[in-house]
Amino acid sequence: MGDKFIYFDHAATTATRKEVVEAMLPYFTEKFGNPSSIYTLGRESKKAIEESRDKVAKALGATSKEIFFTGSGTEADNWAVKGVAYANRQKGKHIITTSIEHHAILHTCQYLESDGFEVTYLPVDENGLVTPEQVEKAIRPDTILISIMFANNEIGTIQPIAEIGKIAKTHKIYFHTDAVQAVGNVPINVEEMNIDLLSLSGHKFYGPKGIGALYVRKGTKMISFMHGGAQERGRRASTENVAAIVGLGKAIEIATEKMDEYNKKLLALRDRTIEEIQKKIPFIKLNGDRYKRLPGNVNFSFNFIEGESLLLMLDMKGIAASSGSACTSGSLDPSHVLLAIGLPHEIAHGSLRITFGEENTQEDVDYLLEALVPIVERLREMSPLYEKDKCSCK
Amino acid sequence: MGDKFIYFDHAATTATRKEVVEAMLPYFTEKFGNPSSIYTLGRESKKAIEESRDKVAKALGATSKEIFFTGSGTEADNWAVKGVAYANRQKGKHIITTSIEHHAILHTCQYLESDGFEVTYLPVDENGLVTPEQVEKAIRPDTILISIMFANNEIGTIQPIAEIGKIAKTHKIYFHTDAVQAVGNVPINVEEMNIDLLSLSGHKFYGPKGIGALYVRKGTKMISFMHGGAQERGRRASTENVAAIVGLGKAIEIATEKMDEYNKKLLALRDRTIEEIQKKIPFIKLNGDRYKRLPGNVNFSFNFIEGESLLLMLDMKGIAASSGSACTSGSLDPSHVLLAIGLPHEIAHGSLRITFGEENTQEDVDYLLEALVPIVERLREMSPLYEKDKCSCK
Amino acid sequence: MYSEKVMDHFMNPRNVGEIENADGVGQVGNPKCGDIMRMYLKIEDGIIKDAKFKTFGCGAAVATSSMATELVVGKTLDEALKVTNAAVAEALDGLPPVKMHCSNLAEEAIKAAIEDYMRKNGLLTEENSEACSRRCDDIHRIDDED
Amino acid sequence: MYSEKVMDHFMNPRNVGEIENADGVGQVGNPKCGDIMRMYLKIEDGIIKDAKFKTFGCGAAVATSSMATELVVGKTLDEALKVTNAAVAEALDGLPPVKMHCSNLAEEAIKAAIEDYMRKNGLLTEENSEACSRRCDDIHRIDDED
Ligand SMILES: Cc1ncc(COP(=O)(O)O)c(C=O)c1O
Ligand SMILES: Cc1ncc(COP(=O)(O)O)c(C=O)c1O
Repeated sequence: MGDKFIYFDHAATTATRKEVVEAMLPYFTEKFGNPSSIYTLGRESKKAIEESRDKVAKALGATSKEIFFTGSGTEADNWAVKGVAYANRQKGKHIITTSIEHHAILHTCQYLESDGFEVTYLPVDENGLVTPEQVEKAIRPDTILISIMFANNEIGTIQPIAEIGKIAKTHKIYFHTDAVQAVGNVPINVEEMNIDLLSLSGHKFYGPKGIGALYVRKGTKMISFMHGGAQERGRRASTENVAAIVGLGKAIEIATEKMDEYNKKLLALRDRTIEEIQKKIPFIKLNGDRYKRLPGNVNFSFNFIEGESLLLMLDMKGIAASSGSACTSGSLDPSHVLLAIGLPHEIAHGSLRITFGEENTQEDVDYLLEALVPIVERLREMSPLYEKDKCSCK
Repeated sequence: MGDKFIYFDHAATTATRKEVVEAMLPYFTEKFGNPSSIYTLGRESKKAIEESRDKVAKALGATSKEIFFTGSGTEADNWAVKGVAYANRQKGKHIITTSIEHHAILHTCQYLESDGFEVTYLPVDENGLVTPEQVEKAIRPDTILISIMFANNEIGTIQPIAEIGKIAKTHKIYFHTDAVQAVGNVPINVEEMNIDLLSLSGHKFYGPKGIGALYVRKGTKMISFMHGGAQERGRRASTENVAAIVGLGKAIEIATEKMDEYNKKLLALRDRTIEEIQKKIPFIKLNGDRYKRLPGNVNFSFNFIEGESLLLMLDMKGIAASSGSACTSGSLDPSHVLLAIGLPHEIAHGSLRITFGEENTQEDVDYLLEALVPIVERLREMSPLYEKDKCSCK
Repeated sequence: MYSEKVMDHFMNPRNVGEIENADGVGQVGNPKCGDIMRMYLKIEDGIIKDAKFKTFGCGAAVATSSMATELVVGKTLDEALKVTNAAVAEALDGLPPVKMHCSNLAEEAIKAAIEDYMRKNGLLTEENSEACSRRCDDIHRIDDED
Repeated sequence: MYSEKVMDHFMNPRNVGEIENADGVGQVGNPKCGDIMRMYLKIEDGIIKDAKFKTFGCGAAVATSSMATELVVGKTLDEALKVTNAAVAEALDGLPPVKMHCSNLAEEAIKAAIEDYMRKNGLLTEENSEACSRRCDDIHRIDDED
């Protein structure tokens, strides 16, 4: 207990950087003008938005006119998939995605299925990878969209996006990637990778919550998702969230600048944590690809124990982490991602996700390991599935 | 020029209150947890959201479970209309609204028309009013939704919402009201007024931009608009914008407390401005109902001149106001609201909207009048439509 | 989300473990669903003298197991069979709505252990042990409207 | 959104007013569209000696009118007819994309005034005055892709 607090859940959300909050502050109380207003105060807001748009464009290798701000990563995902689907309905009704997408994509696709579209959910291998060949094989004459996430939010696996982009381009099919977990963490270039649409969310890279963006390649045929005013060049209605847009711009700028340094640090934390857990705790499984994974992601399943209990005990030690356990999600099943990589239900219930951020240190890892080993042991002692002495574990 | 700055565009947006920003600040950097996380930091965010939900519910006379946070007023409008329309498609395909709704409703309805729905756009009288009788007459056996704005954003006209609510209830048709301009400005009670769905937006009552809410009466059949995670009890996906939600709660709480005092003040400013302009400037028309209007709204058309020019000249005097001129909207036509109340195009182009807020004073009105009279005169002198001497004005 | 009492029973569970040669053992739940409770009872003269448990599950599952063992010790079998899920939840100062199923499990674990005892002692003729083998959804059903 | 030069020509427009007994008067635009420019020219020996305007319209409409009058004074009719909308916009250090149509209006106003002069003086045979009476949409067309 005590005052110790270590945050290991950067994939869930990050604190907004001090510099980002400072950049945002004037836009609440002084420079609060509506960017659509033509007087000076409004024009200042407009200018701030356009500067932020430039920063986002630069970070992705896009042009500013291809960046549209949204209210979140989820909105960007909904817009991308529904927007392309409904605008290209005459051409076809088939969409290709994977079985390990975030719910913002999966549930959107399921909704589209209920409205007459057909969706192929590509299975993944035991590390959570799809292959470009799988994607190519799934293409039909009526395929209008391929949506494959850049990096998985639970197991951190990074997909072969550039190769998939090439295939999509060859077949002239729109290619969207949910890069919410990737932006700010790994280098991305929409040109080189042949990405047509890309979703991102501010709060995953030390920006504010409630702001995201969708990159849309010039010429992409899509309909609006949010109907209303003529903001975002008529494509996405609603008074612009100026402060948050400014914050997003600042955050992506800093993330891009620091990326190399940041990744080196995260990789060191990640790799040591993986190795030490593998050394110290038996009956475990690393989830996700050992190397093609986000630099800050560690995800293990611990047999015989349940994730929520593990999280609560870690929380009592001041450690914030996450799990694919059903108990933490309000749903009945454990994480669809863990099931998709082939874990049995009972193993999937016992997963732990540690995601590092820039303020974490090797001392934090020491503390984690010190806490984790006895907690796992204790929960196993309490578990009817773990009958060490009797060797009757099923 | 100089340093003078007077803001008269509170219907466009308001500055975020200092107390609101202060309430938000901890949720950026310290209490930044994802409300879905089960550790202490996450639970604190969750609690903050629920407290804010209680405040919004209280302000509307609703229960907390009927309040859903959205990314904006526009999103609330899109969700309400599309959500009810698609969920009740089997029952009917007819929607009733007015011709003076905000674009967030109008363009959403037009989208639905392109997808097989039928929409009746009720005309309004010269003051922008619809009558309950009009609404009742428009009802068909297949009508599934009535969406009528509480108060108009341009001309400030307040509709007979309680009477329309009664009719909707009698006919068992869902009744939505876009109350983005009304919440925080006029008393609202969803029970007494028989409102089933109500949209609001934080930045119209000194809360932050990029946050809104939709009130949905318990039992209302509607589909999700944002698909994804299980946030907002599975109805509206996306990581909650905790800071903005806290800000919205604080802002609505203060607005409710201060409403009487605030309205008294705004009414005095409004009525004097209307009377003085009518006294001092010829060839003008007050737009909107003289009495059934928002306490802070003044809207005049000045013959022979164009709105953008007027705004620019006012801006040079440090006065921020707005117009229904096409030139300020990026569209070709002047405000659809001004056309709907019967103004000819050329008169609609020359409108000026002044919307007061709590920091405005009678001295501000003095300054406005002093600036406005010569500016109107000067622009008329420049206008080929105003041929005073020759008496040949068409 | 959890009351202090739940957290206390989770962090310091009473009666964790096994009873060697227990008079009744009941197991309910399913690893697929993410929770299993196994309860051991020591019964003398129709009175529960001791109770222990092993649980795989969330914080609420552990806490309700712990509370259930506390509630049954000293009770007659008839009294113990009347311990409801609501009673377990109440003794813990309440549970979050989505976790109420855990208190169902605790009630069922008590029943299963007593049934086991009765069966072993020929006190149960027909097999009406309906506690086990439900589907996850039956236990975990979440009310959409809250 | 507007350059300093635009704002200067808007706030301090040159040559506002009318010319009594002007040699050429041209009016383009339409009050429905929200902008009308009327241009008055004084022409001697084929050279524009003076120009004045009256404009109903936005900031850009006023500024382009003002700039257009400045650009044509001292020019021959042929030279004046070659003043393009791009030239007017450039002289103002550019216009926002949605306001480019205002510079079209200015170009057309010059042409209309010169045509009026030519017509009055029998220099124009066929009526090829295509400047006026366009529909709003033709003038105001906004490129969706920017
Ligand atoms: C991969 C992925 N996609 C989409 C989202 C949704 O983003 P947001 O919560 O900002 O709407 C998230 C995170 O929550 C994510 O990790
Ligand atoms: C009546 C009305 N409805 C909807 C909106 C849209 O709200 P927002 O810009 O917050 O999306 C506005 C204001 O812009 C409004 O005045």
